[in-house]
Amino acid sequence: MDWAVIALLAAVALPFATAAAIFALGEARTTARSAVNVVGAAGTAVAVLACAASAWQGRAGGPLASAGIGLLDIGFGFEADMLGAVFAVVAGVLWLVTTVYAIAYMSHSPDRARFFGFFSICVGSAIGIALSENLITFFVFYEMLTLATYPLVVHSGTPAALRGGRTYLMYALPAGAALALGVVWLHVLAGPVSFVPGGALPLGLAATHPVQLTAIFALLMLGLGVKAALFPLHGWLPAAMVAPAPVSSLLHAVAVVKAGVFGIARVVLEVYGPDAALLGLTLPLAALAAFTIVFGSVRALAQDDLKKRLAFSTVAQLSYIVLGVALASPLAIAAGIAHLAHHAALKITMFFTAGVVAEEVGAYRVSELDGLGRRMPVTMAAFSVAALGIVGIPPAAGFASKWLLGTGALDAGAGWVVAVLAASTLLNAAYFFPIIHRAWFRAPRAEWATGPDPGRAEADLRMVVPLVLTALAGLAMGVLAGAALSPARWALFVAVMEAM
Amino acid sequence: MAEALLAHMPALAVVVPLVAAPIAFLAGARWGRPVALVASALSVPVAFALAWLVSAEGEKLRYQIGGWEAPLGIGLVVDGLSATMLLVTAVVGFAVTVYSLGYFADKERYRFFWALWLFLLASMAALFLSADVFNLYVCLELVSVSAVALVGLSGQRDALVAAMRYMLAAILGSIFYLLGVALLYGAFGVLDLAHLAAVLGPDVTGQAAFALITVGLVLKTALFPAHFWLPPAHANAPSPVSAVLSALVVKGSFYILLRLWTDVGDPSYVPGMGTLLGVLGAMAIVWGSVQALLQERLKMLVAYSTVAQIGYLFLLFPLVEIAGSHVVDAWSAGVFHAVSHALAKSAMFLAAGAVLSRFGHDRIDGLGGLSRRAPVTTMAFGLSGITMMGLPPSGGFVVKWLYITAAIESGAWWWAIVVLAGGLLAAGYVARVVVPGFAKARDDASDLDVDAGRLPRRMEFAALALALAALALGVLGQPVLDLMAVGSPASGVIPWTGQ
Amino acid sequence: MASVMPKSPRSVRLAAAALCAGFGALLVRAVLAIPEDHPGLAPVVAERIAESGVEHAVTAVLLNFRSYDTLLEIAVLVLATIGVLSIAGSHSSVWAPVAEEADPVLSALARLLAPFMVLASGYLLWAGEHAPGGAFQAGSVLGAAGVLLALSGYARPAWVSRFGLRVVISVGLIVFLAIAVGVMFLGGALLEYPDGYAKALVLIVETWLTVSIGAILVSLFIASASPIEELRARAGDGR
Amino acid sequence: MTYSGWLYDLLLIGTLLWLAVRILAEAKLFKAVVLYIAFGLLVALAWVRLAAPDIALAEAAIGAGITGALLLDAVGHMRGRAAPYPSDEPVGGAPAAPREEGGAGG
Amino acid sequence: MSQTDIYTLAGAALFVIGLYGLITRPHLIHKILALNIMSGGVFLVFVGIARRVMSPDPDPLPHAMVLTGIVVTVSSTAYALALAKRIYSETGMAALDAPDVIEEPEASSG
Repeated sequence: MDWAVIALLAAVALPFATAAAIFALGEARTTARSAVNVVGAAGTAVAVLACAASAWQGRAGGPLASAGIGLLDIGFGFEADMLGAVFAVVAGVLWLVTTVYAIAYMSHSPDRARFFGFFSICVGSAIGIALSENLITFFVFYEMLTLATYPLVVHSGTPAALRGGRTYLMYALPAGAALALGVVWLHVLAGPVSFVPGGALPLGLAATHPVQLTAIFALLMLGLGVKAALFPLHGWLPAAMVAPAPVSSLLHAVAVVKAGVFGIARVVLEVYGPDAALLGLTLPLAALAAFTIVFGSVRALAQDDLKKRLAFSTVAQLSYIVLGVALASPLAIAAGIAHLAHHAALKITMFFTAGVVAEEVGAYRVSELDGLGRRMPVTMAAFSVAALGIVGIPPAAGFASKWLLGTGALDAGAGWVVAVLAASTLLNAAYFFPIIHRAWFRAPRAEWATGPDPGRAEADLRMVVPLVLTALAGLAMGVLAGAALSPARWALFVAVMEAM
Repeated sequence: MAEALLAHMPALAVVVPLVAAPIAFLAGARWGRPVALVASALSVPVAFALAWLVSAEGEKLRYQIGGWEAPLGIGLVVDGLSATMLLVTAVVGFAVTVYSLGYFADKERYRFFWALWLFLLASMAALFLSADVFNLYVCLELVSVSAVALVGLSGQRDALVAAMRYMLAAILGSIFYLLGVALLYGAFGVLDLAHLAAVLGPDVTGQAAFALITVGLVLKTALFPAHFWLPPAHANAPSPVSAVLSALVVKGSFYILLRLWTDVGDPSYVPGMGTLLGVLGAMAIVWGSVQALLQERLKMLVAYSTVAQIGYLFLLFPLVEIAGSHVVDAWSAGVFHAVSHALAKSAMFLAAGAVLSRFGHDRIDGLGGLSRRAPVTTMAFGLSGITMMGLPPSGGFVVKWLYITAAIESGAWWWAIVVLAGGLLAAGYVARVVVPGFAKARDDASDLDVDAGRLPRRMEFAALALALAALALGVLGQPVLDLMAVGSPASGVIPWTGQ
Repeated sequence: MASVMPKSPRSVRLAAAALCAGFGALLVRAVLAIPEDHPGLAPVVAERIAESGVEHAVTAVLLNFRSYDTLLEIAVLVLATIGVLSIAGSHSSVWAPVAEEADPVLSALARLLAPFMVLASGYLLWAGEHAPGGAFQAGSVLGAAGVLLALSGYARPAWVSRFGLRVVISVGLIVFLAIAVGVMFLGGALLEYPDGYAKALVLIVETWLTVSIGAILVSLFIASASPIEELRARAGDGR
Repeated sequence: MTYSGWLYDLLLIGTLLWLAVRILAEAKLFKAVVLYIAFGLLVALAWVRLAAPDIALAEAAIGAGITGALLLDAVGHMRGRAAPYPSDEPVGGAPAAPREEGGAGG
Repeated sequence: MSQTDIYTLAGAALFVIGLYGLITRPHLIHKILALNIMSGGVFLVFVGIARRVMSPDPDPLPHAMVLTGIVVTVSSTAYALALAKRIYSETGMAALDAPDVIEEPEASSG
């Protein structure tokens, strides 16, 4: 086996091995467990980066690395391709950062073995989703992710957590059933479906079976739309904010929700390809995404709970990616793929911050953040950078996404998207600026000045360093958007292949 | 020598536990335990050897007892189907034996367990190998009497009444079956399955015989609406027994149905029968799941889950009838379900039994915080729940996949809806158990005794091992699919029509 | 004693009647359609009976051609006996001599009849080789003799311990199994009697089966009989 | 088949069916069991008619004999009451149980 | 109508009578009796079929099967009776279902 295959298998297997080790070590052996966790996450990060390297090497002639197990006539297959590498790197690298954060964040919480074990399974599932070679493998990991997330949502065991978990399952399980039906139906109709840039449907199928293909598409979108939080399937995401901060950060801003949008990208670009537009499926999807953008932003405005505001912001931002994919012009696709990485770095920073704030000063609401910038300036600076990035203020990464999306939309002849972008940007600003304003320009809450620990006090370094790093990453992705191997350039490369 | 041993493997599969049973009876309360452990451990390599033989041969093997050729003598037949079922019996049997060594700590009270248990294992092996319709009747009686005796073993009131109900249903089923055998012999003059397949024709007596046999076996398999005896029997039996009843015993009578309707005849032999069985299966899925959602006791919930999961087995018949080129998928789905459900359901019952014997009760609303108190057991239950729901990666998912494929391919998409709806309902009843397990332990929400001692590890890990095996089937299931396809009707030829 | 006949609800009775009518109609059709001229397997049996070691066809089928059925049937018997023991609990009269307050007339009659029944059993066993009879009939008669003795209060000999009782119950099955497996070492299949030995082996199996079926049937009866305290209580009722 | 053979068969079968109905309609269990033993002996006669003396012997010994003895013992144990519930008639000595105990599940 | 027909029909009738009794009679002893009557019916069908061969010795196979069946039936009957007795000892009842399933008891001539 050459290095590329080893890296591919390691990327998928290491998180699961880490999970097994964590479960085996049990609750009591904290140090050993943390060590295993960090080592596993670091190894995974290296492996996904190696996967990306192999994908880049094979960018012209197809992926270098593939592997699989036969089952029935489909089998489980993996490969490190250009599109998958984006999501794999995002999930794998951010896992390492999140692990460090979470070890500190959860240090006083009970049931940590269970927490970190399932967390690892979630990351492994996300990486599996990223590196799946075919729709079946994708589906297998997608459902694993569904289940493995549940114990994390209900982790605290409070009635609110259990309610959030129930809501989550009420959405996710029927969605899984719809997805299963769609996947099997497509398999019956089109045979084994591998992901191929430019579409994988047999020639002429769209002409002979348009109704069935449309129905399958609808089922697939129903199944994927829940995790992608497309309106009206988004309701679980704000409810799931009862989960601990590391879960909200990595899973509900990155791994889980982006598994949904990534799946939509796979299906639209690498299964249906041009047939999606031929069958008239992309315009409704784009319209739905556009509506979700506006809808999510408006709902975010009304939230006082900080995590809920962030959650609705995520609902809106995810649809940028869907919109880009659905518009299907090279630049728009590039915008979507790039935003997958951009939004990940920016939003995880904000959730990290929300966790720190809740943990350190007990503030859960936007209205409780007055003057926080003076108490924890580093943390709030990172938050502000990320917020400005998402609003789309240059040079942070969000601007690059929006720019690409706008031009891509114009290429695709969808000028109305520009209006959506403008409205969204205004709304983004409207729900983030007040937070920034309160943090920096309002007087601090009185008890912070008089309490036992007055004045400036950052949180544990193991929490602050990760959020600073992710904020810097978000900044760098924007500043260096034109550099080789930046997410934006990478995305452009993928987009050109997809649109061929 | 090794060659001779291999040639006798089919007989050994029956003889090993059958010889051990009276020995365990003679050996008494104390020494019956090692006898059972050795015999059930030996059955595992024997089953693997048979599976290997069949795979290597690529076709059915026959073993003629007494050296008398069929139709005069009785044959044992080993094809992919019987080898698969034997393998599951051996693996589940061994795991349950290990579990039982911990469970029946009160040696004197359960001194007859080991002999009855070995008789059950022997009779299951005999049933899965028999190639003779009358011999199958004797096997069925062996299975029923040993299973009922195991249900009633505890001597508690509910168990005794459940055993009686089970006994009456089982004897009634046997009588129906035997009447069918009489008519088959009357119509065709042979008892051997292969000879029967060769001479089976559209004959009123033959059709009536098939119908009667089906009624009898449906009763024994507890297909809705003949499931009335199952939940009390499976819920009130000692937990290792519950595990084997749900995992293997109901599959025994289903296996004979499968042989008759897909190997000897095909579902169109009696018009409408395939659809009828499928519809009853669908009703079983819905009814069993809804009842499981309403139960107050964990073991009752698991037992009703069995009622529901039995329904999936019977979806095979209409789909085999109509699935055309995808008949392989439909047939494999049913058999694979028998396998994966056997592993997962035995894991569930063993987990439930671990809860019951550790905390002294199995009321569902008193299981708050279970995942903290008994993490391995909760994990075993949750993982086997994944197979019940048919979610990947699990054997249940492969079943779902194959059924939906067959349903869509044959244009009978409503069966796909049934399969998917059943999965969601299963998620509902599994969640009823697993979800409170995550609840914060509050004194008023949990009846779990904090001071309850630890269980023997082998009990918890026997359950976990079976649950993991069910899960592994979803990824590494191809060898099992290959094995069960050897010499199966799924290879495309329906014998009696010669198509 | 008031004689009250409880009945199921009318709806149940109607449903049962409908069900039975349906099965009845099916059965009448099926039974009348049985071909009248089908020889079944009788010709095959007739053709091979010379190899079986016995002259009587039914015995040949039971103890050679389909001896596997018989083996499993003995297993059912032993199994049911164990089941009865497990239900009866440790207070069953199987562990102690049955009621001593038996009817003296019955007792005398039993003692008179028993030797003849044993003799009849022996005859049936011997006859089974060429005429109606055989291990089952012989064993049944032997068992009936034992039950009669038990009913008449003839106590189980003291030397039959708990272990001894277990041996009596399972010995028939064990011997049968030993022969079934033993012939495999001579190169045959399970239960395949080597050429020329069929007659002798069938006779050995039959003899043991006669003894064991008799013993099992008696054990089944005694084991299932009511606990001794209850017999006493019943006697005390003045019944 | 001869005319008398016919008549004999029909008479035998008629009696068998009548006995079967009587057994199941009989309120007194003791009487039902005695009728069942008679039924078994008549079935043995049927076996003789059908040229199955082996079965006739076994039926007489096992079907009527052993089964009959077991049934009589069981009926004695239950005091021959056809009414299956303790409420119908107080029974001295037999432990009366709460009603709900008997109806487990179903 | 041949002897085979007469006896197989009689067997069918016993089967149906037993089935009706099994369903409608609540007492366990009655149920066990009903099952035995059903078995007797099945055996009649077997032996009636064996009688098709009108030589002095009928088809021996059904005879052998019935002999096996008789032994199996007495085994399960013995176990069922032991179970019934134990249930009666434990619960004072000789039926499966609670009395409320049953209609008003009617007096009968027996």
